[in-house]
Amino acid sequence: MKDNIIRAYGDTYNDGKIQLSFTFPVKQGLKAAEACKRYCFKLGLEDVEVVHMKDLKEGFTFFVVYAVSKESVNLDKITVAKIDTEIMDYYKINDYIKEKINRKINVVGACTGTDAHTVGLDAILNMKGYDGEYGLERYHEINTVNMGSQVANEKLIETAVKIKADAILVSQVVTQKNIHIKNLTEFVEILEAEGLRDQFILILGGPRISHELALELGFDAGFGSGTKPNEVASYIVQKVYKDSILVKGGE
Amino acid sequence: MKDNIIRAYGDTYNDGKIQLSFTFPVKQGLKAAEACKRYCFKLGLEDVEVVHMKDLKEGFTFFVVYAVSKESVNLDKITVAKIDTEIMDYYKINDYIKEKINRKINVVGACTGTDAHTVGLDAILNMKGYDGEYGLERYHEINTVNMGSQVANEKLIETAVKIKADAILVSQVVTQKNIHIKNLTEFVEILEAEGLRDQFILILGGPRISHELALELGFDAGFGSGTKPNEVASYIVQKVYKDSILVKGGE
Amino acid sequence: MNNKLDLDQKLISLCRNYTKSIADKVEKKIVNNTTTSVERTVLRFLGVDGVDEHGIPLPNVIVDKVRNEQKLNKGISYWFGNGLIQTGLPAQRLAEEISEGKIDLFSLPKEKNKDIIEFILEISEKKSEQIKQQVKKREMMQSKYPLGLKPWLYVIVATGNINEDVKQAKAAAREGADIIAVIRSTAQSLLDYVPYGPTTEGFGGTYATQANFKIMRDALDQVIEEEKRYIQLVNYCSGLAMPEIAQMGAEERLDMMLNDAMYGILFRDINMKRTFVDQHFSRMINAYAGIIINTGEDNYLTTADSLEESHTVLASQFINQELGLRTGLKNEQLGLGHAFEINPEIKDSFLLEIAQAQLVRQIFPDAPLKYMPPTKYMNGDIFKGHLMDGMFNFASIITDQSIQLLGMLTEAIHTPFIQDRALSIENAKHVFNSARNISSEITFNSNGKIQKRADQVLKETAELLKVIAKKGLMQSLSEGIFADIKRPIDGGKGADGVIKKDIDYFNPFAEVFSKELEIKDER
Amino acid sequence: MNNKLDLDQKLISLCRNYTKSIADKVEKKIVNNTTTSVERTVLRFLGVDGVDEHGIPLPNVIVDKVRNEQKLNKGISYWFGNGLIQTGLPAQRLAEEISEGKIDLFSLPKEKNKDIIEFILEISEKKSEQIKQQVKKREMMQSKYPLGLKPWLYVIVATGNINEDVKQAKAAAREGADIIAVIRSTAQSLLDYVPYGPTTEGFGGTYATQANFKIMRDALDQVIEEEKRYIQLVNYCSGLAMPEIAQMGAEERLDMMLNDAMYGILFRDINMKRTFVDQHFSRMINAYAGIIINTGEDNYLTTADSLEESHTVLASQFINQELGLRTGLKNEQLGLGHAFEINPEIKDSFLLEIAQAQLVRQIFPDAPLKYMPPTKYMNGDIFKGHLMDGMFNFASIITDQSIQLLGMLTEAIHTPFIQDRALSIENAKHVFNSARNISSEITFNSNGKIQKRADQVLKETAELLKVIAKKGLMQSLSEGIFADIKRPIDGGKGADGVIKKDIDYFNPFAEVFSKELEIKDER
Ligand code: B12
Ligand code: B12
Ligand SMILES: Cc1ncc(COP(=O)(O)O)c(C=O)c1O
Ligand SMILES: Cc1ncc(COP(=O)(O)O)c(C=O)c1O
Repeated sequence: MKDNIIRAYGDTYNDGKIQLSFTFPVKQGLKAAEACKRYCFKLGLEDVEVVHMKDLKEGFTFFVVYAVSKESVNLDKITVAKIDTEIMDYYKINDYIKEKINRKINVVGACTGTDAHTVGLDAILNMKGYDGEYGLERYHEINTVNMGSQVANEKLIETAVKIKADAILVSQVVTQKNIHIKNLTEFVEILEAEGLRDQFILILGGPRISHELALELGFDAGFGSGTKPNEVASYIVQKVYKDSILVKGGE
Repeated sequence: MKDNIIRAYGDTYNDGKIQLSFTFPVKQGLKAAEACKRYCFKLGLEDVEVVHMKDLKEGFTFFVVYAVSKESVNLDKITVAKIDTEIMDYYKINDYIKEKINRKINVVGACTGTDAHTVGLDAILNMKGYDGEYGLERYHEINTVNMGSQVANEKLIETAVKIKADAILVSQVVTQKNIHIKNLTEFVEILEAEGLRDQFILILGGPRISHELALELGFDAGFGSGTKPNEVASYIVQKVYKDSILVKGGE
Repeated sequence: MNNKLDLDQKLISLCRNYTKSIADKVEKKIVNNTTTSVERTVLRFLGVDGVDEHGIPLPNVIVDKVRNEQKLNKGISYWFGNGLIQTGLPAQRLAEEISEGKIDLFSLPKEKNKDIIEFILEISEKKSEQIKQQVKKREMMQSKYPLGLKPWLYVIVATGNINEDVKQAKAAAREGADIIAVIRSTAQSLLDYVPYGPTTEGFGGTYATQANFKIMRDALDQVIEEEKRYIQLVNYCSGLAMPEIAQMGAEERLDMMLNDAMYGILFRDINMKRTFVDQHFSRMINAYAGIIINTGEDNYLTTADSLEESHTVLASQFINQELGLRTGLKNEQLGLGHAFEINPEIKDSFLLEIAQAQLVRQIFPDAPLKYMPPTKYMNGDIFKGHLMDGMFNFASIITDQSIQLLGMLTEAIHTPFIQDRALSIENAKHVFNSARNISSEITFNSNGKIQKRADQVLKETAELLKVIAKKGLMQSLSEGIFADIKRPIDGGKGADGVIKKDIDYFNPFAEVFSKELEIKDER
Repeated sequence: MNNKLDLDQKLISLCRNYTKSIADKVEKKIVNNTTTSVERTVLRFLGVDGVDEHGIPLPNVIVDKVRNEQKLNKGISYWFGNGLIQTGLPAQRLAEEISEGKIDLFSLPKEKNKDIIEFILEISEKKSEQIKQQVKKREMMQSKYPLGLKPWLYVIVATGNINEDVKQAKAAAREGADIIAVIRSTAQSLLDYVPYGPTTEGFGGTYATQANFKIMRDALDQVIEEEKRYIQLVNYCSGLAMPEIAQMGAEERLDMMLNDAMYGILFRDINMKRTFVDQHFSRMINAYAGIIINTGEDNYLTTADSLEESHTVLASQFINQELGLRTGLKNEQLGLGHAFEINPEIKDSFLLEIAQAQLVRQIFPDAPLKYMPPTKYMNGDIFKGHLMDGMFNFASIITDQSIQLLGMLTEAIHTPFIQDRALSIENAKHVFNSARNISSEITFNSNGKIQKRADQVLKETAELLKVIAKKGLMQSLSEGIFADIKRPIDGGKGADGVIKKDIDYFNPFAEVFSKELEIKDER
């Protein structure tokens, strides 16, 4: 195989070894084990070893499987959307705003819908910040409004309009049953219906969020686990600047 | 879906949730994550969540994934080969031999090839036994020869002939690179080449052995993890008896 | 139980003195108030249930009618009691007629106050008798099918569908769980009512309804018979309907309730007075029904820095204890909460965790402490997560904890799958079994890190309680004393449900419970 | 290091006395013997390497030629030394000519014994100097790139392919491993030679060859420079080629060697005398090369019942220590082995494990104890396995172990995948970091289960050593005193490689090493 076409690796190049675990609604026993094997075959796996089978009672059985998959991916064919603005630090960002934008930036953030997980949003917005980086509130060139948890989409938009926000920051942590997708889609739809979409930079964050997903949902950027406040601020200010040039250019 | 057609189960019937983990020979990063996702798509998975990505250094990345598979198995179509002789206890087995076979049973066991894992074989053969059940040596109606570890196939067969063994018990624990398959196939081939196959009951055991695999390899029965000595003895004596009837019937 | 730490007993007494003065002040502020939810609870106890044609629970319909007329200050039992006397209808029927507009409580003739009280007290005593029967039934079952060894294995089910929950709960109980908690659907705490009937949809949890309580209780009772081990059932007695849920739990023989004096204020932005009044009555009910409460101090650590906030946990436990004891709860019912939440990257973090756990253990020797697992520092690395949960279990067995909420290896990913729960139970069983007696085997060296850390936390706690005692709890909460969260004294949800009591206000159940629980008169 | 157990010091002295007498008797039996492998080692030290056209290593070819003529009892250095003198060829060239039949050692003219000795001693001293250079290099590197904190993280690589091993070893070292052991291919210990050159095929491990040693050493040296942390390299100095592997390790700067006085006898059915002679010389080499040996007592527990056999582990450690010290090894080089192998289903098994680990720790305070992970009771439940490994790590940090062979969650399934190792390292790092100082925090209660268990094991050990001292070690082994395994005194593999020494037998390296290591004359 070519170096760019890769398979899973256990201890020998391209051996294709993977581990799986799952539960079946079937009583533990030989038949369960066989069902587990056949299921793995359907996933295209070979050399299926059911190394562990545990009776979970009430007609459920848990399996641990090691197996070989002959599937591969071609690394050359993979392109990923990524945020390519330069990451600056607190001081540089403030300077950037002063020098290039020459007015304060306004942002508003919220955990929307029924989501009450504020820790992640606070990590980005609060003074204290996260992982050694100050939050947006601390930036003297940024006006930050943190609306906290369980904010209705309408309310957030209302506030954004009121404070003339450059960027709206939405945090979504609860993703069970894709509740976030529903809520976020609604958010963008309202903005579009009201003709407001283009007035704001839309930023999405949360542990299950990727930039790609954010784009799909109609946001401008997405930030996942471990995001630091300055990464977000860097993106915002550069985007504000770029957009302002475009507008001028267009005038 | 019908009750007999089942999928994996996380917390909702037939939700198809499974867990995977594996390593790719690729440097950690967004591209690695995307490669991981695409690989999972190739396995037919949906809703792929790369929940963990760890840089293993030297150009390797480890992933933990939760995903949904729409595959299912039809329980009604599954039949499994199983050992269906009745499982008796130590006393019943001795009585059975005395009453029905009316002579002592001879068995010989070994860890063959390069395998030196005697604990499993000893669990079946030694006095002491396993998990509260006496080993075959303890049965006064059974003559047991335990040849121990790393016994060559030829040597084992030689001994079996010498002691007029009813059953040959082979233990194989090391299965890396399918070394056991090679060794066991060779064993049966020698027996067949020498026209001895039908003289013995061939029994295979080890943690990665299933009855099915044993049959495939040309053995009469296979015993996996957690086997107790009396299960093996039960099988042997009933098989000896059944075979003796067959022979008589044929005469 | 070993006293592994050599604690400054005088400092502990001092803490208790501060706490008493804190509790005195809180009581003074709440004693003259009732709430819509307290009154709804009275109605429920009197036998009102069900919903109207818009799906609104009848207790809400009726209490709202009275409130809208500004007449709730006499207590709902005055109006409804009079209604019962005048119409002779059974409670449920009366409620329906009121809701349908066929009867107007205010236009009925009025019995004498004294007579209404007498009439309603009689019904209340009968009802209380029924609750006592549930307590007896629990005692009987537990003597026949004994509880597991402590620390009890506590797991959650959270599928959103009560029927799926039942499957998972039964499987968990058979695997060895001692306690099943049905997690509530996201944001139920903000509902100013209790949903009605069995429910099969919810996010991150299943609605707490009386029907769901009953379904799960019945399912577990069946497992108890089969496994010959009592399985305790838990739900959430907090939020805007706190006392109503206590009533449901008392009637359906729940065994534990999450029930905290301040959780709603801090984490759900519920109005302070509303919360303090509600928690008081709800705790009387829990006390009477023999229910163990679980307080929510663990939440402080998931939200703020757990090393810096350790002393706030202890301070809050002192307050929860004192407020709890004043509602008739015994120490044996006070499942004070704390959590194993230190950043695992910190060197010797395990020692610091042990210091805290042992400190709490020794200060509240009779309390069935509830120990919460690592959650905040769990990530998608399920293997490391499982190990952290094991260390947590180990900390628990070393320090003699009582209620062990099992950590899940998938904490950072989803509410538990069936196998996650089974693996967690296996984890706890393994650790507890293989180190069952370790607590009586070891002593902590005086002058070691553990001892010093415990001393430090205790000292900081005393200082904090002193400040709170001076400012008052409400003022302190408004300044963000717990979990970095500030709540304005008059802000928050449900403020409009707080009602000043009239001079002849009457709550028959508070009366009955107080008497039997020997709570001294509040005024 | 705390003395957490209050041990009977007199009993410990008594054990040491018994052990001395045991070792005396063993020495008496071996001192007059050499073995084919010892002689091959001498040849290798003298510079003979490579294989003949059938792939047979030249040291074997030559030693076998001499043995077949019954002339090995003078020592190979006599014949080969004479050959070098007579032909003036370099050693390797001479060996090749002999192997090709071009030179016949026996038909060459003979130098005087004394002159051969002198000649060969000179070469040997030069060689020894080279080994000392390796020791110096190790010291230098370790002072520049310090060793990690103890317990050191020890992981294995076992792909069978040295190139794949290198990748995995480097990744592991970067993840935090302190020690890399390259596991040998199944059954290499039964090869009466060392394979030659780099190898890419093996079962369950990779062949130990000098080329493979070098490849791995170079790879790790590179990582050391980059990670600025010394990484120790380990291989197996046991089996029929034990002393040759010691020589290879000394030359290639390995840091540790699995090297046990009795392992080969018990677990590979190698002849007793052969083993005792081989271990003695191999240990002198290890001692001289500054290599830490790892003994194999852990194997007793995987084979027999670990609770019943605890005292045999300790007895064997006493014996390994005494025999080791007599070969010039210092206590700091004695990585005595033990293992965390109790059935986890046993109540308080963790306490019993701690008792044993702490007992060993206190009895051998200077030894870099090697602690082996749970293996026997690991099964396909990788999640529970990971937890058990965590408990093992915890036991280690509580009892100040030195060399921590990391357990793998897939122990029951396959030799480690790259991620298994990374997860294990993460496991150990987490446990060690979060409880780094726990050992100095706690004391074990006198009269507790832990203290009592330790006392009991020590007592049983003394009794056992007494019996062995009386019967002699060989007799005892033949009766199955360790791990339930019986080995006939004259049976076993490699017996034909034991050769009675002539009166003027000479081994130049034994001479040089003895002198420098200050080992008292053996006869
Ligand atoms: C703490 C916590 C809580 C606290 C929240 C306190 C608070 N004030 O936030 C409490 C106890 C209240 C809570 C409650 C619930 N929780 Co909760 N909770 C957690 C927990 C343990 C940690 C979350 C956290 O704080 N992480 C730390 C922060 C710093 O990380 P982060 O959120 O990922 O944020 C970073 C990035 O994502 C990003 N980011 C995040 N937001 C934003 C926004 C922007 C604009 C940007 C740019 C970046 C950004 O930057 C941050 C810094 O790097 C997680 C489990 C876990 N370990 O993840 C469960 C978890 C998130 N909770 C869960 C659930 C189900 C609930 C409940 C619904 C349970 C219930 N039925 O009661 C409730 C309801 C809450 C609600 N209505 O939303 C589930 C969610 C499952 C899912 N995938 O949907 C989890 C995963 C636990 C589980 N396994 O069940 N929870
Ligand atoms: C103990 C042990 C050893 C001991 C063996 C001591 C001895 N005298 O047996 C020692 C330390 C010597 C050893 C050495 C090696 N081992 Co080892 N060892 C193990 C270990 C930890 C336990 C095996 C065991 O005893 N299980 C307990 C018994 C009771 O269970 P059992 O064997 O499954 O037997 C039961 C059933 O299977 C059945 N059964 C078994 N045999 C038979 C036969 C018959 C006829 C019947 C009816 C039933 C039956 O009944 C038994 C009772 O229920 C396993 C890991 C693990 N936890 O499984 C690794 C393991 C088996 N070893 C392994 C390896 C690689 C090796 C080595 C090759 C490593 C090396 N390179 O040096 C060496 C070489 C040994 C050799 N030449 O074979 C690998 C095998 C990988 C693979 N799948 O191929 C394992 C899985 C560890 C690992 N992850 O790397 N090992
Ligand atoms: C006391 C208490 N009540 C309630 C809850 C959570 O319930 P909800 O999300 O419905 O407010 C918690 C959570 O930890 C708690 O500790
Ligand atoms: C001292 C010693 N040598 C050697 C080995 C294993 O090597 P082999 O399988 O090659 O005999 C072990 C295994 O644990 C050991 O402890």
